[in-house]
Amino acid sequence: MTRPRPRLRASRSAAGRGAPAPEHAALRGRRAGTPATERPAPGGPARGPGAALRRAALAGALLTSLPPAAAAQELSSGDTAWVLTCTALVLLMTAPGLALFYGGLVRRKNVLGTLMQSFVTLALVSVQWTLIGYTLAFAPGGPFVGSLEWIGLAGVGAAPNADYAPTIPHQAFASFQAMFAVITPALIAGAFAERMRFPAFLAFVLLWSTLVYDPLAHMVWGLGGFLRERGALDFAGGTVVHVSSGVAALAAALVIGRRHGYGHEPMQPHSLPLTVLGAGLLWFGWFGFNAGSALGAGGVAANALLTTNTAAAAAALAWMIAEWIGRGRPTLLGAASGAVAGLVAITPACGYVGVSAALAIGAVAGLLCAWAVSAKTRLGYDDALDAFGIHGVGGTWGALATGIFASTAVNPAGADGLLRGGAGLLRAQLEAVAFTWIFAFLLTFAILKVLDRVLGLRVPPEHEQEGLDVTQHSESAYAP
Amino acid sequence: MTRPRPRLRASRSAAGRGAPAPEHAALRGRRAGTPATERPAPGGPARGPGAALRRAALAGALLTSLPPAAAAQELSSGDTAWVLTCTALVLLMTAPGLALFYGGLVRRKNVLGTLMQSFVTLALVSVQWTLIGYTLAFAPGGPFVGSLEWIGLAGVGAAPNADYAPTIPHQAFASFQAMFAVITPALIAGAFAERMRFPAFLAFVLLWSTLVYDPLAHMVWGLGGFLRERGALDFAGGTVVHVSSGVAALAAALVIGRRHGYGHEPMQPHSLPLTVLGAGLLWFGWFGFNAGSALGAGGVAANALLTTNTAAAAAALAWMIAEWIGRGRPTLLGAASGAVAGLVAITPACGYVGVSAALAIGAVAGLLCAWAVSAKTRLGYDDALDAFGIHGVGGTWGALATGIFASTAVNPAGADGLLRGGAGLLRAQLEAVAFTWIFAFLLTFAILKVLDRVLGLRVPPEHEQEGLDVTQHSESAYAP
Amino acid sequence: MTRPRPRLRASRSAAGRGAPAPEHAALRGRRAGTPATERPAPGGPARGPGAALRRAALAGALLTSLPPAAAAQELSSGDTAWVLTCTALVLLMTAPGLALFYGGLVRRKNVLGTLMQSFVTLALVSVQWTLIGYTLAFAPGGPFVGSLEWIGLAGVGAAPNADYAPTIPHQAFASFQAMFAVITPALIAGAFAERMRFPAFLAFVLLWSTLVYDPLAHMVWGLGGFLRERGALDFAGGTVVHVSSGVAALAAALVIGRRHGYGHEPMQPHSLPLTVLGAGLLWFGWFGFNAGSALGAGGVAANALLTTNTAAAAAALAWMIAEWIGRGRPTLLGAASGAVAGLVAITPACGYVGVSAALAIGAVAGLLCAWAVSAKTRLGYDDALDAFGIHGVGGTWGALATGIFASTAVNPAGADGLLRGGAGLLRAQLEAVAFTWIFAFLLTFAILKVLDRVLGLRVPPEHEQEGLDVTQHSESAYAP
Amino acid sequence: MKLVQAVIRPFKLEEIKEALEEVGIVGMTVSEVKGLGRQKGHKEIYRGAEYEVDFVPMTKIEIVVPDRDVDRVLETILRAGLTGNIGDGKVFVLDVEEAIRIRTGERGEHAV
Amino acid sequence: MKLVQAVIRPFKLEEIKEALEEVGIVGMTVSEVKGLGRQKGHKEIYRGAEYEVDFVPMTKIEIVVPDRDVDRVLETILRAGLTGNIGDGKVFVLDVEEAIRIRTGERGEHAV
Amino acid sequence: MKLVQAVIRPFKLEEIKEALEEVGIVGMTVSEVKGLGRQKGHKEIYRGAEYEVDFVPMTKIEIVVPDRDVDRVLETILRAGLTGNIGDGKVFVLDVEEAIRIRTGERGEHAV
Ligand SMILES: Nc1ncnc2c1ncn2[C@@H]1O[C@H](COP(=O)(O)OP(=O)(O)O)[C@@H](O)[C@H]1O
Ligand SMILES: Nc1ncnc2c1ncn2[C@@H]1O[C@H](COP(=O)(O)OP(=O)(O)O)[C@@H](O)[C@H]1O
Ligand SMILES: Nc1ncnc2c1ncn2[C@@H]1O[C@H](COP(=O)(O)OP(=O)(O)O)[C@@H](O)[C@H]1O
Repeated sequence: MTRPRPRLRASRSAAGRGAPAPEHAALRGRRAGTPATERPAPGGPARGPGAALRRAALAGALLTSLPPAAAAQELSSGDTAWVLTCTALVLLMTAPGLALFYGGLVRRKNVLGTLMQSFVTLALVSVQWTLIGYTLAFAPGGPFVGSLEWIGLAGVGAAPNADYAPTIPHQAFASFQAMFAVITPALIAGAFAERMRFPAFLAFVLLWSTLVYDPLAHMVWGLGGFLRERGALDFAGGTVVHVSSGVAALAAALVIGRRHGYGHEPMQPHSLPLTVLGAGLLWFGWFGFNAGSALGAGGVAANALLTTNTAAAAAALAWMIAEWIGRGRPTLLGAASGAVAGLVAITPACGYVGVSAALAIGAVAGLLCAWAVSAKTRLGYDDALDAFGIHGVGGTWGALATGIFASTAVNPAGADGLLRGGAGLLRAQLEAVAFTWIFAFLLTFAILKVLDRVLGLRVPPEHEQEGLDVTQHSESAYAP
Repeated sequence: MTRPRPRLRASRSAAGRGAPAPEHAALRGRRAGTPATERPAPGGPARGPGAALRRAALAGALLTSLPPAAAAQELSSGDTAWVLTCTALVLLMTAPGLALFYGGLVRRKNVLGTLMQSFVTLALVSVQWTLIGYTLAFAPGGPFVGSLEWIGLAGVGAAPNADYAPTIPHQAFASFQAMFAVITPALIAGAFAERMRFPAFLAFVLLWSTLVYDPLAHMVWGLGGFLRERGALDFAGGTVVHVSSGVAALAAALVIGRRHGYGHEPMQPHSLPLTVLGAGLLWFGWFGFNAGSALGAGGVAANALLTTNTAAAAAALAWMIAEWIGRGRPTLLGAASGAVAGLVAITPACGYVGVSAALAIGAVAGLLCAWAVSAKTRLGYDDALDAFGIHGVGGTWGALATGIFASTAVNPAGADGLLRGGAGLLRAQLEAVAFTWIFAFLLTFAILKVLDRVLGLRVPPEHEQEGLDVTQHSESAYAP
Repeated sequence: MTRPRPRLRASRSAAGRGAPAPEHAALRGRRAGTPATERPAPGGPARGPGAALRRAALAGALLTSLPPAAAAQELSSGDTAWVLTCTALVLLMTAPGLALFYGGLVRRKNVLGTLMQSFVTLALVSVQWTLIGYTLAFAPGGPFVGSLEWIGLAGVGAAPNADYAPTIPHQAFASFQAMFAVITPALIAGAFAERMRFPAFLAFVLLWSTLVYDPLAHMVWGLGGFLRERGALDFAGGTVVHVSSGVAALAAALVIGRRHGYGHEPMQPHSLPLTVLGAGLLWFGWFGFNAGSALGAGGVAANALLTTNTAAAAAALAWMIAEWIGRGRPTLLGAASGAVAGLVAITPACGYVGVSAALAIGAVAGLLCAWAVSAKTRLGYDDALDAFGIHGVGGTWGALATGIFASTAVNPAGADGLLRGGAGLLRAQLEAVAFTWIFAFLLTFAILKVLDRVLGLRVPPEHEQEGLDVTQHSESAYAP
Repeated sequence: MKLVQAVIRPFKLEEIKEALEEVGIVGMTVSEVKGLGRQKGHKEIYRGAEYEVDFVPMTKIEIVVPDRDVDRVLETILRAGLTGNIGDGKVFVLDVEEAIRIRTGERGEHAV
Repeated sequence: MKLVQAVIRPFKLEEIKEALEEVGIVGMTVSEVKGLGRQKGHKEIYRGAEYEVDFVPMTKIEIVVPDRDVDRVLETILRAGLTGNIGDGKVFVLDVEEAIRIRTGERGEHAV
Repeated sequence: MKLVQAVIRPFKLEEIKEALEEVGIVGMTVSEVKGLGRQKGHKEIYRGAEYEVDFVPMTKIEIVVPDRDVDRVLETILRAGLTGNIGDGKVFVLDVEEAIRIRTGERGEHAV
């Protein structure tokens, strides 16, 4: 890191650590010379271009006058414990969480192909991230992409990076973020499940991570990223992770086409217990995803965890009830899908809204995604496992809902949404969502079209008939 | 929170943080004006009516003379990291842990119905808890139930609640407790597995949580709760969670009646791997349940984790050996059931007893529950998945064992049990258990009888024959 | 603990907490009177006999002049939260992680027998550890085994043990280590899967833990252990856990002989989804295993987590690609096995090497183990689930790789490997590995030969045909 | 000899097995099948997509018996397999030309 | 009556079922089987050990019909089950001496 | 043509398959079944409740062959399927009136 710009962890100190006594906040306020409204980490960009830099400079100037020992003391073992724990939790979301959630939904002949997509994405993106992904996403750079300063994680060590997470080792931050980079392309796989060639899948993940995810993460979270500067809020990745993967899934479903027999042959989930197990692990891991995005163990994390759980619960009930009314039966797959939809929707909001907003966000997410998933059949594209219907729709709703429900009473480092008179935030959210839709859709479309030419996206029909497990991997999921 | 009554976290400071140097303890002793024998959180009620209030008042009085900054510093990121982690762990216990533990034990046609019972309880009680449950259980109130002060989690924010957990955000405490409220009714479902109508199940969970769990949690753990005042110890929910759910399960088994074909048709577990997976997740999550109940990451938590693991292990071996001797074969289901029995039994004791007591408590739990579960067949009721045999019997034994083995040498905030000359504690434990038995049995019985009238508890015989998955949820667990 | 020898947590302060300002480090240097190059915990033995004691004495002398309150403040809730979390994570590795990883690989008739081996090892060794294992491994003692000072965990309480982990309760350290003792014999079971008598298995685990694991842990990690004094590095158990269990597995495969029908009858994995679930849980838990071995939540832990994830990912890709090239197909089982191989190999190195070394260590581990596992078929022994091929080979490579890649730039408490001019370390690693090979092989061989005489190791052929589930445990894994 | 092949409700297997044992018939071979007939199947719903599952899980029993035992077997199955509701199943009788016990090589009626 | 026993490709089941319904044949009993024949199986690899899996997953349909319906059934199966590639399967016809409906005790053609 | 239907021990399948291939018989259809006979089942215990599981897992082979091949098939199965212990299984022979290959419509012996 060439330009050390230490920044006080003001927001988490004030909002994150519970409400300190006034004197205490004042003390810190004085030390920092800036109101305690700044969130130093992903999800809390400064509102208005240049604000972050100005404040950072201020804080830096003041801090240098403090004895170094005091600065070093900011590294917190509690925060570090929490972020390392959350890193593990988000790892679990991809494999085995998402792997099983998706793996249970496919037919018996495609189980391993589906599990493999999650598993190999974990391996591939973990390596890509250390080599090139992290620097593209988070190294200081331009408005669209990071520089190569941290290539191969050069300079990313035990010392905290004050710009992103001043109380934990920089490596902890990079590891935590790695898991986000991992799960995002893995989510897309739901769209082209049961029919994609494995070599094309590998190439897609590599290209998509590098050309779509890393730049987008930079724009929203990275130093100097342009969406970060425009004031949109994204606490834990509603836009970067869910809107982007959901919209990419839509593009992918359109490019790759429907499964052979879609609409005629039965395509029931081969093992709902696996899917429910996956959903449970996702819910569990999402506590790390969302509450871990506070990058410390304080009040903001606790709020995020509480709203996350509440929204998931409300959405599970909403989807279940919608199906009960609309189809005559409450299904377990509906409840589990609803929970995931609620988790998606609360992701950008969880650190900025209270528990009643979480109920509303979750309930609407459940209804909206249940409807979107049903609508698919009429629209005719085959988003096999509803990656768009849940992550695209739920993520978009969540991003907009953040613009409606966010409240500085919950998190002073956030902003006030529509319900508290802040129309500006909703506009910023709309802009960010629209940009992400266009960006993700076009690039995904282009990448897939090129890959289709170069490698071929789809397995031949006989192989689709026989299944990916045997034809792509020479394995069977189950044997006597 | 209207009446702030900050209370020093004396017990955790002294016992929980490792043995401090004498001067250190003395210092704290002086600050608090009260001996370091108090545990501020669930599981550590004051012994003798009024003691808690007296001491709280004292502590409050003294604390107000300290500078507020000092009080605010009590919020610990390490404790918060631990409790948030444990919240996730206890979430995992219900879904997918308990869901799979139960789901593996039923027949193939009832898998989803069984998984759904755990999953929907998670969703339903999570919502109920934020709206009404938490305030009924924990808001300052009368001896039997909390007030509505914290309805909708009003006033439950980032600032810690000094009465319950002075070093973590109040929201973290509320979230952690939510997971206890979730798992308790889910446990009962084992009794009426494979035959309950889903609408009746939903209504039962809602009523039982509101009328049984919330008040009971208040009586044992809440400010002013009457059992809390009588000196019974319940570190992590032996009475509130396990005795109450176990006894409710007995009532439920009696009201709903035996499964069709019980005793004639084979009713083997359809997938023991799922059950063992569930048992493993329960064991894992129980570290959060028990050691998390220390509400901080210190010596008490470490002791609770160690005794929890030890008791689970001893009970697994004991059940396995009992079956080996009695039936001629050591079974995996026996070992797994034994582990759960041991986990149940150590729950109220884990923070008050040492490791040799844990061995004894676990071993006896394994033997006792193995016997109880076999006895069921002779007594003729059909507690399908042995919710009473394990949670009722194991929980009762654990509560009494706490009265036998508790030791102030382990935790000065606890009390001395029979083996250390304290017959009073055992009497208090007996009282608490007896009260819980009667309270839970009668209310559960009444709720179910009413629901049977109003909604109908049981699916018609054809549906029972066909299975809950298809008839209640229009889904099949497994497909080609 | 009779001889309190408090020791400053210098290494973690310097390396583990991020790079403090120079003044800060100097301050600490002065306080301790010793350069900040010492790692107080497993994985960081002093280099050169007597060094540890000398330094400990020095530190102790200096510390006693500090006020006791300062010493007590060393107990860190963040570190404790992390180690307790990691204890839970490592528990999960054995059951259900390893249980399912192995359970999915066997035939349908041996599922429960295989799950039982992991599950009962967890129960048995947990009890053995509290009674005798911990004291044999960690109590102050001779060069080969600990004394009986801590028998029954006497004296192991909430106060930290400054020799091993000065910032967490001694019980937390003992619990964390218990999980290592548990998983090691469970790993061996892969070698004799599908054919061992259950009574012989129980006896084997008890004897092996007591005669092989506990002494070896003492030699490498225990106070006064002779390998600890010779300067070998083993951050998280590459030698103690993986080399020892892998080599024991080889001995076991040779003694017990091949499965009936090996090479003729098909022996495909009966459920790769279970295996992949197990692999995912192992990866997740390994973060606790490796990063938890820092015994605190700081920079060393973050580095360990990052290298762990990177090596696992690289190895998964390497094995997959090796198979793709060599056999024409990339398999999911290959990717999952590769991940485990990478996790094994990085275990001794994770806290001492950087991320590019992790890539190399992982990639080589994937290739090497893929080759070892294939070679087995030609060599003719039946290491049924490749416990030697993965843990023995991967562990040996990891231990040597530590001697090649270790760098004091990453962790000043480590040493410099071959690439940084330190041939001495590689020699020490070679010695440690060679000793472990011989020690583990001979003792395992002897134990098994004796048990074969006394109890009979192998089930009769009819039982092997019928399967362990029914014949050893009177249960079936799956039913309608 | 005849092959009596019955398609029955799965939960009746135990009852029929016991009833047959009582009349001295022990050997049989059983498999899980799916049946289509007058009995209605059920609807399944997965994320809003509805499936008509027409097939009903049934159990197939195959018993080879000497001609003289056929009636006894038929009667027993008809009795023990009855619920009276649609979907109780069918019994078919086929001729068997030869039967051999692998273990002994015995042929004909001695083999079953 | 005859027993028409067809071994078909699993994914053809739905099509054949519907085609049979169209010609008025509703009852059948279906089971999952593995087939060996000219159709090649596939290779499986587990940790470097290669297995030739010769068996192909197939579906067996059993239909008992009055003699006069046999041709209709055969034709329908031959038509709806055809892909033209090796491995489409076989149809066998066996004689059935008796058929009984368990529910009613009806015998013969009325039973099916 | 005849249908040779053998119920064998599951682990003998591979051996029998190879033995049949050696005598030139390739086609067959295989399914997993449960058998009841003289071979004793086993006890299972779940939380103290004991179940007698009488059924033994077996494998059913169905081979349709021209009449002249029947003896060869029977001999081979009897040889390769033998362990000599109770429970080796049975072979039944039934008459097949017609056989058709779906792919080509070929009938009779050409079809198998
Ligand atoms: N023509 C047939 N050929 C073979 N099996 C049949 C036939 N008709 C019915 N079955 C089997 O018998 C079962 C019961 O038949 P169904 O018509 O539902 O009721 P019922 O036995 O009361 O007439 C079906 O599920 C199917 O397995
Ligand atoms: N002689 C036989 N007896 C019984 N079933 C057979 C026989 N030959 C083939 N089959 C079944 O028919 C299926 C298809 O046969 P196969 O030779 O592969 O292709 P085709 O039907 O095109 O000739 C096989 O998978 C097997 O189930
Ligand atoms: N009468 C029968 N009809 C059909 N199948 C039978 C009959 N008797 C036995 N079987 C099948 O043959 C298998 C072996 O029979 P069993 O009596 O156990 O041994 P053995 O073959 O040595 O006489 C049984 O498991 C069953 O599947």
